[in-house]
Amino acid sequence: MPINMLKTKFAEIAVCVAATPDTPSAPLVTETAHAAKGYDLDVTVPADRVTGAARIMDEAAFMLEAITGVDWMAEQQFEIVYDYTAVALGARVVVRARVPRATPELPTISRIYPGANWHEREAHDFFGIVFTGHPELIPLLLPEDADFHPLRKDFGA
Amino acid sequence: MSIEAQTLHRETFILNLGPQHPATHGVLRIKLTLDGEYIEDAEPVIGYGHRMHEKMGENRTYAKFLPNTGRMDYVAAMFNTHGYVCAVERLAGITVPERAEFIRVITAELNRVASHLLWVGAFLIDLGGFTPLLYTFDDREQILDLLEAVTGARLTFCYYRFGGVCNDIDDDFIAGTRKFIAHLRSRMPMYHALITKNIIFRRRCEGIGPISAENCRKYGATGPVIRGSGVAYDVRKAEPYSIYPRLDFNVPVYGQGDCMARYLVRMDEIVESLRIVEQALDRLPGGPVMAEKVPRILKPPKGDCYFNVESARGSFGVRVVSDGTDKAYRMKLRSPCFSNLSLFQECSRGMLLADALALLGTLDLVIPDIDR
Amino acid sequence: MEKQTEIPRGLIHFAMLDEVLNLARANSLWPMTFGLACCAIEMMATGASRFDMARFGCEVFRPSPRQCDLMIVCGTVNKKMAPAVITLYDQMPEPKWVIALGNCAISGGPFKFPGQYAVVEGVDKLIPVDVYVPGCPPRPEALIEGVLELEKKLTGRRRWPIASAS
Amino acid sequence: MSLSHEFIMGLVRLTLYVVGLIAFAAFNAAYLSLCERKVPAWFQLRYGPKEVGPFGLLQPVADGVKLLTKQLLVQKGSDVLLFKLAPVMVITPAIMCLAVIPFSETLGARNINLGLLAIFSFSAIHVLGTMLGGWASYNKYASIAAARVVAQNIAYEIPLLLVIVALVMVTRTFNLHEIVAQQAGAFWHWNIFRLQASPLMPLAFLIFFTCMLAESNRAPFDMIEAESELVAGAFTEYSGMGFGLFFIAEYANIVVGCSLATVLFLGGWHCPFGLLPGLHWFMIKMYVLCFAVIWVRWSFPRTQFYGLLNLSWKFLIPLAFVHLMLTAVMLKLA
Repeated sequence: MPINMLKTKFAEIAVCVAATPDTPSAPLVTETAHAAKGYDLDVTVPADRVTGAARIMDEAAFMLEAITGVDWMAEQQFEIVYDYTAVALGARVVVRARVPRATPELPTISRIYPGANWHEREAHDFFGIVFTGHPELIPLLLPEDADFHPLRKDFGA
Repeated sequence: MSIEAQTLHRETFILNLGPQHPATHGVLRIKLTLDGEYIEDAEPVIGYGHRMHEKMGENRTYAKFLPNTGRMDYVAAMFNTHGYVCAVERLAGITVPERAEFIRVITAELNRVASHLLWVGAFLIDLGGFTPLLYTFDDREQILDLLEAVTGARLTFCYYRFGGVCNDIDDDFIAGTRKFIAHLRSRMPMYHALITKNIIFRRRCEGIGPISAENCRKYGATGPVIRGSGVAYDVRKAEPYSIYPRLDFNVPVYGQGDCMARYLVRMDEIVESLRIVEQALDRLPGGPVMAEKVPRILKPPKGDCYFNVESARGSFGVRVVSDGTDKAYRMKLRSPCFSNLSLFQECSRGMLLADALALLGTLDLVIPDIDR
Repeated sequence: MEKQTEIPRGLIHFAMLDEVLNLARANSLWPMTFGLACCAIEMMATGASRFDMARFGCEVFRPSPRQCDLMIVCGTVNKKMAPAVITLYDQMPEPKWVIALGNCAISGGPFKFPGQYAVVEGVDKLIPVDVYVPGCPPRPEALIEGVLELEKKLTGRRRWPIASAS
Repeated sequence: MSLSHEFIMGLVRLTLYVVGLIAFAAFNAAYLSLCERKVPAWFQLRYGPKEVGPFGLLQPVADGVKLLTKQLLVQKGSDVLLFKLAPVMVITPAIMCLAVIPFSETLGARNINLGLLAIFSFSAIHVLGTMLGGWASYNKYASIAAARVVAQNIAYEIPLLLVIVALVMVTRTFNLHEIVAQQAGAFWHWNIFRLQASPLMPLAFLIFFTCMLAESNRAPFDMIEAESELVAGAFTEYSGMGFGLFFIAEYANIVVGCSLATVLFLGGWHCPFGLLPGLHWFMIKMYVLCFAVIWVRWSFPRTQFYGLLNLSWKFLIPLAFVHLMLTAVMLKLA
């Protein structure tokens, strides 16, 4: 695996994300050991920057593997995790964003990655996260009339 | 386009394919908008097999979740267990004895062969040929016999444990596996004569349902689908795990991106898997099959990790988020079929119904794996 | 207390005909091509060469519910699927039978836990079930046994005596 | 007195023939369907039905009785009259075709001069029946199948008739008895080997056989019942004996097709070696062809619909035309 090439790519991504204007907080970019974590780069971006991050990943020819949510009850936040993998490099990047639990909204990346459509619908099913601009945010796995979000930690409580 | 053609009234109708339909291999439903027999839009509707695996991952201990993993992609259950076990081991920092790694690879690759054999038969049923299914099932039963002897299950294996495997393999298994490898190798020319060289089969597969490499990337399609589109992406090579880096095997790639390419990828993978099993058997070391000092109730440290394996259908990933307790805080299961199916809507546009169903067949879907 | 009246004996007896009909029906159970989850693979295996369900004349898997006699509910029925299962059952012409194959179809199986939101806990909550075949998934032999049990239910006698343990 | 006697005898004869033909068709349907399950079972390394009666011989009886006593469902919204009429329209012509087929020199319901023509006029009706059945079902799968059956049968009727026209030019008769009589003697007298009339005769037989498969909607041309695409195609909504009649008609059509192939190309009741002509030779030839039909079904995947039409319009029809022209030229030269 061409490690150097990887690193420069990661640096580029980090620079690009960091360089986006009017960012309230600079993105957190940490390099992680693949053997310990299963991914090479851990990027945290503000919620409204996920599309920018997705665009960078798209330009670097990464593939979108999954989008998932994590309900951090204690912090009253949802974490949205985007898993990217590079087909050619065998490298894996995690992009995270956090939204408040009360107003879980962030932009969709389904225009950049059409495959994100279903993943976002699934995250909406499970957590009730609203992806603004999503073409059809209707239940995917749950029944059409489902109004519950089972993977929220307070579900059923 | 001439004016008449433009003003011609085009009538489309909606056909609801499924949830019970012979071609969808389970409870997939496809909302088809058809113009005659041409597909204008095919929207898969999933969730008819949703079984809350991710929820269950959160409300039971790590060990109690093990049987669930075998019930997602039940045709290739070993891989799901493998991915899950490895993810937890990575998080908890457990090292697996070498012999156990070898046994894992042997059983997983045998399961891949079984899964592909089942797929070949099921795909031929989609095309209207019934007999190959019974031949492939006959060979598949022999694998199941072998695996049943060591795992105790025919289908939903729950064989791997954190830190190893639950049973050691014996000489009978090794001898039986070697015999089976020789047997299946001798059967492959028969399969090619019966299926690959069949003129109707070729006509129905060559050039049908092309999927571009770009589409695979955009939709996250992996496994034989992306390898049939000319991209040599295989988790076993890209992010080597277990003992795969020490084994010599090829990743079959076909560039056409059509149904035939995906079929040939799977047929070649059967042969490659047999090679892997043979090598692993040759080099099988002695020693224990379980790591010592694996706590009964596992409490991995806080943090998250990701592990993905090359399942029979593509990249199967597990993201475990631990909060330091004996239950996972979040268990994300990334199923390959989910992403593979999501490109169906785009790729089937403008195809004939029967061709689209052939394309659907080559995606090799296991519906409860999609719905989880 | 009502006066006990003797039930009048019918002029025409259909007992013999009934017996013939039941025998015919028991020997020609056409199942529906209907797979829900894991157990469906074992159902396919039952139809395949080694177990060969065809021996009892019940291998004619019909894709259309209109031509089926037997619905093998093989796998988890979830709440989204439940209306479809009921529809399929209603679409089958009488007389019809149901085999619940596997723990999920019997009771929800491993997916039954307090607070679960997706699974119907047993298909008998939706449609009447004739034979339950436990297992997760049941082996093909178990499904064949289930079919034989259903035949016994129809004809009143077993095809073969149960082999003794010795 | 003599007239009425003759009339009664005619009536008895007629009744016997009608009963006999229906019984023949039903018996064939029953046991060909058993063969359809036993024969592939042998290909597929299994037994097939074997527990119901000795060797599974009572299996068709069980199936038949069961189908007869199944509930008949008519879907709301379907055209009830046509829906119920369609199976009858499919089965009647199939049985009527049998009336003109000479099974042996003496055995045959009717020996009419235009026997060949009668068969083709009858068999055209069954297309209409299937189409109406599919259309009346008020089911989208069935409607698609109904559209398919028309396109398919028109496409295959043409090469079939072209081959027959060429054959009739050679034999100079529509009478099936005479056609068989012309082929008396050993197998090189059969029409399939009548190379002096047209060297393409064996090919013509293959065209005929292919078209016969397509006309009787058998795999690999079973587009109207394409399980993996259209559930059960035109028969999706038919339950019980409604479906059973389609089932019987399918096998009756196979019997008619194979009988016709035997009569037209394989020398009917004549022995391949010129010995002991008779019914048994006819039956042997016919059932060998039936076996081939089953064999093909279980060996090949289904064709794609445009592949099916392409095969007919781009290959079989031109070929049949060439055969027709060649036959005409050869006849003129002879």
